[in-house]
Amino acid sequence: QELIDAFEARVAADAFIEPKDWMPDAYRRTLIRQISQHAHSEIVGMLPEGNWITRAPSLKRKTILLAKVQDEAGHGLYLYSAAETLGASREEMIDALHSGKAKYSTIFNYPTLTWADIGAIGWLVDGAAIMNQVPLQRTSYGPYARAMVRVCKEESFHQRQGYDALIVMSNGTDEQKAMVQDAIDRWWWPAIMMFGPPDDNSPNSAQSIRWRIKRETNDELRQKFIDATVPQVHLLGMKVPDPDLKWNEERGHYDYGALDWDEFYAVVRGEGPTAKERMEARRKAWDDGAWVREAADAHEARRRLKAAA
Amino acid sequence: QELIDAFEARVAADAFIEPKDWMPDAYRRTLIRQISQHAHSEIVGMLPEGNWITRAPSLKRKTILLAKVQDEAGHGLYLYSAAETLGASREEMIDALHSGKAKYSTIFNYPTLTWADIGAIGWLVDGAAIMNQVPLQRTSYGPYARAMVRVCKEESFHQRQGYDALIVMSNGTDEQKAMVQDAIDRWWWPAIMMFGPPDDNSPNSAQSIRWRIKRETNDELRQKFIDATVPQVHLLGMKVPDPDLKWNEERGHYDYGALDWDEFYAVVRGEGPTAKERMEARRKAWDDGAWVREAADAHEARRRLKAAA
Amino acid sequence: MENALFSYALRLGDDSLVLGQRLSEWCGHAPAVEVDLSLANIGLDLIGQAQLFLGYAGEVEGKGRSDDRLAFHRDVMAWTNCLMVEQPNGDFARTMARQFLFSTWQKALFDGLAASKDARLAEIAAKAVKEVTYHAELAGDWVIRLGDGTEESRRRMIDGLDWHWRFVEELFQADAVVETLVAEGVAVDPAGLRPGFDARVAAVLAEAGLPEMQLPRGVVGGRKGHHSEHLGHILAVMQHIPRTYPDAVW
Amino acid sequence: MENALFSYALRLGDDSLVLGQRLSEWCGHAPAVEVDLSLANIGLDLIGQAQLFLGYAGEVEGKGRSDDRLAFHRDVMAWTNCLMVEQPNGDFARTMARQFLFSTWQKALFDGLAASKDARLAEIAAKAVKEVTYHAELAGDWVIRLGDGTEESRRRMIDGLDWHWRFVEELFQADAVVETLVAEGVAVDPAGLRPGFDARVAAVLAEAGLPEMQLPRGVVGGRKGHHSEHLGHILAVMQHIPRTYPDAVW
Repeated sequence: QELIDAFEARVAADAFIEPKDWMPDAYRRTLIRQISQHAHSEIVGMLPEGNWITRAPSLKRKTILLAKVQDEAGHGLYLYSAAETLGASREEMIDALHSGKAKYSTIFNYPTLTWADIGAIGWLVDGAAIMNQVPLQRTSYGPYARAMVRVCKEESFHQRQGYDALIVMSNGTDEQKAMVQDAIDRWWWPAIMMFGPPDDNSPNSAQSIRWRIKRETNDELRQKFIDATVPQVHLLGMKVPDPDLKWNEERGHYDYGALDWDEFYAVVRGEGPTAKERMEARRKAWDDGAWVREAADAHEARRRLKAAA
Repeated sequence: QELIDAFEARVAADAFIEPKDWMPDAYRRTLIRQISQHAHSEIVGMLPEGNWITRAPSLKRKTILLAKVQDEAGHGLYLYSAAETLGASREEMIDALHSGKAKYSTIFNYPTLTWADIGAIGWLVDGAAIMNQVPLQRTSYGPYARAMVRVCKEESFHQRQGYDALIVMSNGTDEQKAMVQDAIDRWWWPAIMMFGPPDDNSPNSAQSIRWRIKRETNDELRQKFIDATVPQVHLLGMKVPDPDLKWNEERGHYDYGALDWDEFYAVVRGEGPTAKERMEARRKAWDDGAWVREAADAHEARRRLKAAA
Repeated sequence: MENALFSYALRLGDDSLVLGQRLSEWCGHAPAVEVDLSLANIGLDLIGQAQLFLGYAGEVEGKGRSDDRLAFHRDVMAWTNCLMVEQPNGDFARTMARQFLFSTWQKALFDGLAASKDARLAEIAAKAVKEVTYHAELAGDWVIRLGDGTEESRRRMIDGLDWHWRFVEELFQADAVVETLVAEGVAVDPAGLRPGFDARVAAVLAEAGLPEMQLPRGVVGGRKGHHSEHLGHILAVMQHIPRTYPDAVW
Repeated sequence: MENALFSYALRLGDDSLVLGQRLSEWCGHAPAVEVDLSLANIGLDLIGQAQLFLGYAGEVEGKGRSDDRLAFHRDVMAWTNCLMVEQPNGDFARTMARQFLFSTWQKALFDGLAASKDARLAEIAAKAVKEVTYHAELAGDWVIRLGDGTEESRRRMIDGLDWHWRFVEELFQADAVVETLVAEGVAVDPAGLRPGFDARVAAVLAEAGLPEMQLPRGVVGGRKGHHSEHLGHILAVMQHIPRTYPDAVW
């Protein structure tokens, strides 16, 4: 109990917990779950965007997108490493993803249908991710906090690039404008659901906030995101697909319509439109790559043996 | 010897040999080799054309090409069946193809690069095949001869359709005309090599002619093809890629330049530009399909057992 | 509902064309030459249907768009095929599961459509219903053969049905286009086809010794241009030459 | 030789772009996230080179064609990349065999080109040579790792080298374009690169414990637009959006 008290005191004082420090099991487990889920989201998130690299409409856009997806692979890597400092192995985490035990962000279970979706993902999805993640730069677990600093920096860059792509398109042909509006129509609701269930229905929030694994509630973050994003939609000359959306002078915030949580939970259960595609692609990549990983290990073992001799 | 004499007499009298008739081993072996090679050519020949079905430039052309390739699968099927009447099993023949022991027409080791190639194959390749095959409608082995009747009929149809496609293109845009000329440049020489090595270097010809497995020599057939085809090239407004080609009034035939037999034999050895692609595609289709064939056999066996009970 | 007939004919054409295009990808790569023949045969029938439906759609629209124009010069959001037909071929079991579900539905649809008050639709459907009956039977036979074949083929067939089952719901959805035309006696009420479809599927699965399908949440959207990620790739290939040479005649 | 410089810059750009496009197909599907990173990184370098070479080719040509115009609005026969870069990715061993052979050649080429009398080519090559050196090393390490890994990886690497070896000859071929520019001190004489290439390949294969490569007949034609069947499919995908919306700016 002394250990626990000391731990809670350090966390309450906004000090970092480091890998070698004592920590409660529940804290460790919660962090492994959250960090690995975040890592999986980066890796699975490469797929909807990867779908457009080969069809990017200009060489410049192709390099921007390829660099973005490369960054995401990098984020996945830091995050897996951060989770590894808590004693989780990469293989275990990936098995948990492939068996469906571990989750990843529901948003990646929607398809990318036109080039505008790539802009919309950068702007809305990375945008929502940043809102979620900025507070995590000061989260209590050191390696996670440091990973988030780098992740947030790169994601702000992606967000600007995504929005920039949509600005160009909304100044373009009628077809391009229609693509932008359609992308907003499809990504808006899933993006604002990325903040998770409403506060009155979010079981782990209180403890996570106490442990500084979260720092703001789901609804607070969601409101912040909506307030920041609605003017950007209007700047593009586009509409938010929410008939109930309106500025509330009194609250100083936008009011917004009811979210379709049935949809959200269906996607969490694995019934998103592209859920099967995503899992099949990840499993296939992993299974098809088994011989490569084995070969690299075998070669490395042989090399070490030689070096030792 | 009596059997042999009787056999030779029947063949010399242009009578058909049927599956149950006695025949010399060498005759049987030669026929199996020739018919299975012909069957393999039909099947491998589906690949260069299949390469363009998904990209055919109009719905009408797509259906024509798909129907043509379907016919080729049909030809493959009759021919395998004809070879089976001689005691060869399908599996053996296909294994021989995949191991490189059995050959198929060298022409299918060249790539189809533009839509004009599809026309050129129908016109030149099917055209040359018909020249080779028309005499085989009267070949001495009954099942083979009957298969050839149907094959020839369908191939004349393909030839007309191929030429028709090139007529349309050579009345089209400059780009289309360039495609037609380029296709002729690339397919001309391989097509006229389809008749095989020159007579003075064609080891099996004499016996094959005696047995009515061939009826004309390679060079005779080649000359016939060139004489028929050169005017068609000119009708398209195109050039034959042979600077030595000219009409010989005295012979009543076209004289033509030297054929590059080194190229021919290199392709026979398996060094054609798309040889690896063709063999890999066939092996993969066969290996990937093994579970389907096994399942069909298992189901059939179970069904029979039930029917018998 | 303006242009409901155009939309309806377009859907029918898009369904057939996209599936025909998918089947033609098999060409030369099937498990046996007999199967190559069957797949090409079905593909050919479907593309033939597409020519008629799209040709008719273009006439109804009255803007001079031909079947080829509609096939080769529309981008992904203007396509209205159901999601099932654009699914990748996968292995042979997935291809046959898709064919079985789609052709069983299409047969029921065309049976009804042959009695449409629209003479052209009725005529096209009546011509096609024989083809489609054959497709449904052939695919049903393969479902049985693979379901009742080996362990491996059974596992693969379950996977194939599982992949496609979520797209069944869309086949029976009605929207304003369909409702308008049903009221006019032109279109078939899709809800009415469901019992027959379910019965036929159940019978084939039972004969194949396969488990009943669980109903997951349906995935929909194709009729209004919201497709899976696969259609864009299909169109990239299919449209490349006409888009590259927009002025050429072939 | 009119426009030799245009043709030469175009070839260099086409090589880089087609291989960059191929590598980007791996995105999200590599054997490990570290490998995904490497492949994206190489792909990105190559597409960056392509922008510079194609941009320069367009300037030299003087007809107002931009890098994008050259990338997205040329059909297959106008592409002049070597055949090796358009080969399908296959498994990871084939991808790495291709990368090793190509980057080893490209490094030797760019080393020479950095001293070109054409200032722009020299500048582009000098900038790229660092990237390419890294590609060649990374790929060489994988050839060694897979050649000296397991039985399976060794078999696959031999197959990968075998698939691509027939396209090596083309890399060292000179035609009128190259000869003209070699004489002017602009291009690198490809024949001069061969000994270094052979030595490096032999050293890596030896370290990997792999057999020496047999010399089959070379397959050539890419420089004059006679490609394998693969390039058309690459272009169908890559060009689909710009061809579909020829007037749009992105």
